[in-house]
Amino acid sequence: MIGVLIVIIFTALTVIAFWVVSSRDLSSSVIYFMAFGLGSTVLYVLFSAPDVALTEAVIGAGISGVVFLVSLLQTQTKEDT
Amino acid sequence: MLETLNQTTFLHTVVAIGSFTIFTIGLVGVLSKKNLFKIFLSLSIVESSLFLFFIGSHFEVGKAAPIVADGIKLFDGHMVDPVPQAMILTTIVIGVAVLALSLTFVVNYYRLSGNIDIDKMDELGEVQ
Amino acid sequence: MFNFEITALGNMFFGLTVLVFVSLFFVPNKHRSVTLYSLLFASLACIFYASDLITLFIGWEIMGWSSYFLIAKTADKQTLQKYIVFNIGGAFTLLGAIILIYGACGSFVYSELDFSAVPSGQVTAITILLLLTLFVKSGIMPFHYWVVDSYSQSNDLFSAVLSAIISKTGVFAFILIFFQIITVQYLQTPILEVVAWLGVLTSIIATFKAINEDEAKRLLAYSSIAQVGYIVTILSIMGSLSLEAALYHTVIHTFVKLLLFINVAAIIYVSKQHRFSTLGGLLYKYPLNFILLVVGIISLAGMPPLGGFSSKFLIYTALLEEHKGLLLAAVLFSSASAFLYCYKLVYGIYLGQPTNPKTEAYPRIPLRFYVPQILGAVILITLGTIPGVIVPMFNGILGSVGFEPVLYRGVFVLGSDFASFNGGVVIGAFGLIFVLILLFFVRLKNRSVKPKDRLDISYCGEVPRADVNLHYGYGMGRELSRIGLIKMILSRSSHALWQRVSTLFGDLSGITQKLYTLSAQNMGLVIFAFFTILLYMGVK
Amino acid sequence: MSLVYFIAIPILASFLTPFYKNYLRFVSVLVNILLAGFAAFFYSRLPLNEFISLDSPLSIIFILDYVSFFFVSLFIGVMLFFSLYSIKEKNNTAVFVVTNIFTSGALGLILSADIFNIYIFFEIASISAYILTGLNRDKVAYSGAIKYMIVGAVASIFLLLGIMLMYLNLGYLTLSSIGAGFHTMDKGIQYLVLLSLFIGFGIKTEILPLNFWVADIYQATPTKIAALFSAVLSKAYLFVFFHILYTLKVDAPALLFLTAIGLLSFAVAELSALRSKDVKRIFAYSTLGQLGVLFLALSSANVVVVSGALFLILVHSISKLMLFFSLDLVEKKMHSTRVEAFAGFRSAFLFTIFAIGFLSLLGIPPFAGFIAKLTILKGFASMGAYGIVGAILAISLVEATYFFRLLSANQRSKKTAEIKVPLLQKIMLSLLALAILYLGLFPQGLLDFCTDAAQTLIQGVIHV
Repeated sequence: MIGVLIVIIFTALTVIAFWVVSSRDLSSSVIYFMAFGLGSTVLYVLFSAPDVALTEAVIGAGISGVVFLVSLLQTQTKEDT
Repeated sequence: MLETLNQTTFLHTVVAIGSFTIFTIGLVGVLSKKNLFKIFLSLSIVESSLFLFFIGSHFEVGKAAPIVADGIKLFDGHMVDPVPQAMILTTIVIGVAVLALSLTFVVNYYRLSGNIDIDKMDELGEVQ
Repeated sequence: MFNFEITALGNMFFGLTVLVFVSLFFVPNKHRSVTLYSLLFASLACIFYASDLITLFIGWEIMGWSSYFLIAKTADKQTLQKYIVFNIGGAFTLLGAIILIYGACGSFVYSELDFSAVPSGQVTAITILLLLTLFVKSGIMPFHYWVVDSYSQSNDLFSAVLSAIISKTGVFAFILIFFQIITVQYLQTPILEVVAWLGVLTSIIATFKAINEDEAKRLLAYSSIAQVGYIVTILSIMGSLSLEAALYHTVIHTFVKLLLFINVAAIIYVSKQHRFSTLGGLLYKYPLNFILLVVGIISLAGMPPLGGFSSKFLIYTALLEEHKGLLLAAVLFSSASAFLYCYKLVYGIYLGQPTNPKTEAYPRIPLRFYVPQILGAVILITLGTIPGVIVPMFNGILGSVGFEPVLYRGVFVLGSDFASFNGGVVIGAFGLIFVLILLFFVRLKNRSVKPKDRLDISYCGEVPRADVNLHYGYGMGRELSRIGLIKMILSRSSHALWQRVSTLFGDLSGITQKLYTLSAQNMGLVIFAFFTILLYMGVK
Repeated sequence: MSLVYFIAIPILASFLTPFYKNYLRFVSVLVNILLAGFAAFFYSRLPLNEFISLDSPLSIIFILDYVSFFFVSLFIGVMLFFSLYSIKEKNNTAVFVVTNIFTSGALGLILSADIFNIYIFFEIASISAYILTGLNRDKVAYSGAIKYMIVGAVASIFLLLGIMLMYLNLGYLTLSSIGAGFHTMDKGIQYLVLLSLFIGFGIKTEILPLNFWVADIYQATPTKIAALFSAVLSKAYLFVFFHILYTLKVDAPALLFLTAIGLLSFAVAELSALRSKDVKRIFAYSTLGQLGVLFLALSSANVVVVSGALFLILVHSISKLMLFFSLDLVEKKMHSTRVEAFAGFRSAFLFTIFAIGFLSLLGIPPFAGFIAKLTILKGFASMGAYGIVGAILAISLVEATYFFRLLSANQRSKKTAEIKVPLLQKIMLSLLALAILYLGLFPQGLLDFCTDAAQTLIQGVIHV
C-alpha cells in the first residue's frame, strides 16, 4: 500500500515541480511551490519522519511561500520572457 | 504485485528515480530561467529533492518513527535512524534563511534597478 | 638564512663597489634616494660575500627591485616592463637553478655542494639556467633587450652604477659558480663553446649598434654590453690566464664606465642635451672634462699606454695561448671597431662646430662631477704605468678558487710565461711621442685661423644654410649600413618582437578575462558541465 | 574551558547587539581579544578533542590540533586586526554584527570534526559572506550578492549531496570514523562522494573552472571586506577541504588531479590580471592565483611542501589584508579603484606598503612570501617534481609584470591627490608590513610550527 502511495506522490511532485519551473505567472508558480512543499510533507510522514514533515509544512512550504509572495508583491508578478 | 511494491529496495529505487527527476527539473530551471524568482524557486526545489532522497533512502518498510514514547526508552532496530531527520530539519531551516536573504537582495536590487532579469544584471565585470 | 664568508673574490668586487659608490656620492643628482641606494649597496655586499646560494639569491633579488625603483622615476613604461620581465625572469631562473642544485646536492651552502654524483643532464640543466641569469644581468646578446633602454633612461648617476657595478654581478656569479662551485671537469665543453661565441658576437653586434647611436648614453650602454661580452668570452675559456684577464678587464671596465658615464652626465647636466647632433664644440669650454674623456676612451679602446691596454693584452694572450684563433680574430675585429664609437664620443661632444646656439651660455661643470672621473682616471693611468700592481690580488683570487696563478709578480711588468710587456717602457715611449706631437701642434697654433661662427667654413666651396647640420657626429655610421652584414645587424631591432610578445599575452589575458565575467547562470552551467565531465571520466 | 566558546562567544556578541548598539565595535574588539586569550590558553594543551553529547560515532566533535590551531589563531588575528582597524567607524554597526557571525562560522569550520557540523558552519560562513557582499547597498553590491548566493547555493547543494552519500553508505558523521570506513565503500560511490565534495568546496575555495564568479564578487564587496574574504573565508574552506581529503586518504591520481587543477588555476588567474584595469579585480585575480598555488601545494602530500603552503597562507593573509586596506584608503580618496585612480595618489607611506605587499606576494626576498615560496619549491625539488617548480616560477613572472606595472604607474604618473593616512591606520598597516619583513628575515620559529601542523594535516583526523 505504502509503495503505491509513494509512487503516486512522487509522480505528482514531479509534475508540480515542472509547473513551478515552467509557469509564466510568478504567483501561481509560488502557489505550486507551496503545493510541492505539502506533497513532500506527506512523503515525509510516509517515510516515518513526522518531525521533518512538520518542519517542511511550516517552514518549507509555509514560510518560504509567504516570503516569496511578499517579495513578489514588492516587485513584479509576471515573468518577462 | 503489491507485495513487491512494498519492498524496501523497490521503494529506494522509486525515491532515487523520483528525486533525481525533480532534481533535474529544478536544475534546468536554475540554468535556463532568466527571472531571479524563478531561479531561487528552482534552487529550493533542487534542495527539496535532496531532502526527499536522503530521508527516503534511509526509510525501511515497517520501521516506526523515531519518537521515544512512554514505554520505549531507547532508539532500537524498530525505528528509523533519527540522525538524517535531525540533519534535514536543520538543513530546511538553513535553506529558508538563505532563501529569505536572497529574496531580500532581489527585492532591494529591483528597487534600485527595476530589473529582476539575470541577463540584464551588468553592473559587474571588467572595466574597459 | 644569511650566511656570509669573506673571500678574495668577494673582496675584489666589493672593493670596486665601495669605490664606485663612494665616488658617486659626490655627484649632484636630482633623484637621490638614500634608502634605495643603501639597499642596493647592502644587496651587493650580500651577493659578493654570500656563502650560500640563498643569500646570493636574496642579494640578487634585492638588487633587482631596488634598481627597478631607482630607474622607475625617469624611465618610460615599456622600458620598465622590459626591465622587470628580464630581471625578475633572470632571478627566477636563478631560483630554479638553485632549487635544482638543492634537489641534486641537498644543500645550499657553497662548500657542501658536490656535483660528482649528479647526472650530467641535470648539471647541464643547472648550467643553462644559471647562464640565462648571468646573461640577463650582463646583457649578453639574446637577453640584452632591457639593457640599453634602462641604461639610457635611468638618471645619469644610476647609469654609471648599472654599467660599472651591476653588470659585473653577472661576471662575479659566473666566476663564483663555474670556477668554484660547479668546477671545470663537470662542465660540458659545447656549452662553453656556445658561451664564448655568444660573448664575442654580442660584442661585435653591440659595437656596431653603438657606432650608429646618436645618443651619448645609449652609445655607452652598447659599449658596456660589448665590453662585458669580452669578459664572458674570455671567462668561458676557463683557464688561469683567462680568469686573470677577465678579472683585469672587469676592474678596467668598471672604472672606464664610471669615468665615461659621469663625464657624459656632466655634459648633460650643463647642456641638457644628450644627443651628439645637438652637442659639439665644447672643447674650449670644458677642457678638463675633455682630457678625462680622452683618458677614458683610450682605456676603453684598449690602446696603450693606459690601463685598457693591459687588460686587452691579457685577453689576447689568453686566447692565443689556448689557440682560439677564430675567437681572437673576432675579438680583435670588434675591438678595432670600437675605435669608431670612441671617436664619436670625442668628436660629437668636444670637437667640431657647436650645433647648439646656446652653447656659450652653458654654465660651468660643478667640481663634484670630477671626483669619480679623477678617481677613474688615476686608476687607469696607474694601471697603465705599473700594470702589475694589482696582480697579487688576482693571484689571491685564483688561489682561493683553486687555480694556479700564472701572472708575474712584477710591478711594471705584466704578463705570463707566454707573453709580457713593461708598462713603464710603454708609457714612457707613448709619453715621448705625445710630447713631440704636442710641441708640433703648439708651433702650428699661431698659424691657424679661428672661425667666426659655426657657418663660417671659408675653405669649402659652398656656403651652408643655417638649418644644415654640419656636425660630424650627425649621421655618423650611416655609411656603415651599406655593408651587408652590418646593415643586417643595424636593421634588426628587438622592439617588434617585444611588441608582438606583449600583444600576445595581452590577447590571452583578454580571453581569460572573459571567463571571469560569466553571469551566475553560466557559472552554474560551467559547474554542472565540469561535474558531468568528471563523472563521465570517473565512470569510464 | 571548552572549544565551543570559540564559536559561541562571537555569535552571542552579535545576537546581543541591541544591548550595546553604539558600542558594538568595542565589544567586537573585546570579543576578539578574548578569543585570542582562549587560543593562547589552548596552545599548551594541543592537541585537543572535545566531545559534546553522545558517543564517538554520532557525537558532535571539536578538535584543536596543530593545524587547526594554526588556522584558528590566524583567523582570530585577522579579525582582531580588522576590528581594531575599523574601531573609529561609529555608524557601521551592521559590519560588526555580521563579521562576528563570520568569525564564528570560520572558526566553526576549522574546529568541527564531523561532517554535518562542517556543513552547518559552511552555511553560516557563507550566509555572513553574502550579507557582507551586499553591505554597500547599491546596485553593484546587490547584484554581486545575488550572483554570490546563486553560486553559493549550488556549492552547498553539492556539499550536501556528498555528505548524504557518505552517511547513507557508512552511517557515520564524524570525520575519524568516515576516514576509517571510507575505503570499505563501493568504488563508484567513493568517486561520487569525492567529486561532490570537490565541486562543493572547489566553488568556495575558488579553484579553476569553478572560480569564474570570484572577481565579480570581490568587485562588488566593500574593499575592506574583500580582504576578509581573501584572508579568512577562502582559507577556511581550503583547510576544511584538505582536512577531509587527507582524512579520507584519497589515492595518488586524485591528488595529482588536484595539483594539475591548482597549477592551471594559478596560470589562468595571473594571466587574467595582466590586462585588468581595476585594481580591486587585480587583487582578486592575485588571490585566485595564490589559492591555486596553495591548492597545488596542499595536494602534494609532502610535509615540506605543505608546511610551505601553510606559511604561504599566513603570509598571503597578511599581505592581502595590507593591500586591500590600503586600497580602501585610496578608494576613499579617489572614489575609484581603477588603475588610473591608483596611479594618481601621492603618499610615500601607502606606496611603500603596496610595494612591500606586492613583493611579498611575488615571493621576492627579503619578504616573507619568499620563504613560503622557497619552502614549497624545496619540497617539490625533494620530490623530484621539477616541472612544477618551473611552472610556478614561469607563472610568477606574469604576476611580477602586472604588480610592477601598478607600482610604476603610480611612480611615474602625475599625482592628483595627496592621501593623508590617519595615525591609527598608519600604525596598523606598518605593523603588518613589519610582520612581513620579520617573517622574511626570521622565519624559523613559524616554519617549525608549520612543519608540525603539516604533519598533522597530512595524517588526517585519527580515530580516537
